[in-house]
Amino acid sequence: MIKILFFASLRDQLACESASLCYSQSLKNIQDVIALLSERGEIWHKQLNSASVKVAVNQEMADLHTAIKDNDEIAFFPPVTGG
Amino acid sequence: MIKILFFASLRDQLACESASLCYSQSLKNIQDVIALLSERGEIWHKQLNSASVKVAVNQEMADLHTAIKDNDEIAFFPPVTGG
Amino acid sequence: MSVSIQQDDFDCIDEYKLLLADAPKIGAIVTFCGLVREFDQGQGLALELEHYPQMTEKVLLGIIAEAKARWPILNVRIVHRIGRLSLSEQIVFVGVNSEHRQAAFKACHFIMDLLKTKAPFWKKAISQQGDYWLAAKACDQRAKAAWE
Amino acid sequence: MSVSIQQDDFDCIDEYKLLLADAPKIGAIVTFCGLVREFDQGQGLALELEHYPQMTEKVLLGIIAEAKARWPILNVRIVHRIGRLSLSEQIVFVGVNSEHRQAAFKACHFIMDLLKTKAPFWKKAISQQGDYWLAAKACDQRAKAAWE
Repeated sequence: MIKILFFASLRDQLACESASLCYSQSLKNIQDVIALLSERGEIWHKQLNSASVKVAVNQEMADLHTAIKDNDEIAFFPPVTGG
Repeated sequence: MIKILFFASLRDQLACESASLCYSQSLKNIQDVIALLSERGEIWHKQLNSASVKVAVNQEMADLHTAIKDNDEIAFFPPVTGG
Repeated sequence: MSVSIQQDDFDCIDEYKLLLADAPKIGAIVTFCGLVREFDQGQGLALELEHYPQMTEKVLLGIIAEAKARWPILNVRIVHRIGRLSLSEQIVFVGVNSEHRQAAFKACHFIMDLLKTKAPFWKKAISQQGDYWLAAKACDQRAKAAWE
Repeated sequence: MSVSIQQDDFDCIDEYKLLLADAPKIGAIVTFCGLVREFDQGQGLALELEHYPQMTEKVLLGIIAEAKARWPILNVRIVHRIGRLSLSEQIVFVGVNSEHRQAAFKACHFIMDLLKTKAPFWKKAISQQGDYWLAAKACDQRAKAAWE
């Protein structure tokens, strides 16, 4: 299983805090995860393909080409605004 | 009268904390004051003509060419080391 | 060096004393404190701060490690609050101590600039004009880039 | 904005609270505190700080005015101690508040760099190796020059 988390405005727009995906070998990298999640509907497609969306794998910043494996934790979120 | 003050290591070397000079028109600038004070002895000559000595007139930084007038307060001191 | 993420307020004097404990080895302490500033022409009420739990600590410890690699600093303390914070409340504290002042000044400034652009916190404005998520600022990206 | 020159120790929390009083207009507070660091391989005992009374206040108020002209800061507080200070004691406090953090960071750093090179204070080291006046440091002149 792959655990997916969504934060802040992205979570509000998707109306989804977390999701799980069954791991399969066709899920090679973040791009594949986005493609799969985008099938959930227009809003998912639009939000996850936005140029500003950030992604982390196992709490480390990642990008579209970052490889994934079973049991990874993937998080999508907007640019950070703390401090 | 012109009041002269000495601080820190300069005061220790001259063994003098303050001095007064009678104002006269021949005392045009700081250079003249140093020349007059230098007559007090070898140590005065050496210390007041040192490249590192700083001077203030009425609590404002000054230099050899700063003009002086009666009742001014002139201070000589080494480079500052506060903070 | 330590990092705390908490809902409760913090006491600057406790944080300061922790950094003071390294005296007389240190000669300088620089601290930053960020507060909830008024917004929306007086109609702003509060900020709601959210974060990504395990990642936040990881990122902040990474920023501290980078600061330690760049400047001779002894100790660093970061406290960042989450949850609902009213106007004037303390949001974040960064304190750094060192032998000489330049290292503490630069490291504290660096840590804040990197925290602003890398640590996974998000602010929602609670306002009489309606609630909304704050957008990231280009000036924060530029401030971070200046350290590269 | 205010400047105090005093023999007595100061309490950082009082100084901090003074700067906090401008909230919610401000979003940032940066403070610097300078301490007596150990010296002479553990044989240093204390520093004796001397100053040129009226000139000190004039120079420090001038530095604050220059910082205010360069950055949008709201309030500045400087406290500098004189007299005999033992290892670990607080020597100087500089605190600045502002709306945005960059102004407070830069102004606080600037004020310290200028204080070090322009304010008429002198330090005498009291040491088991004998007492001596400290020499000015070239790095402090370079730090000041970097702001020009």
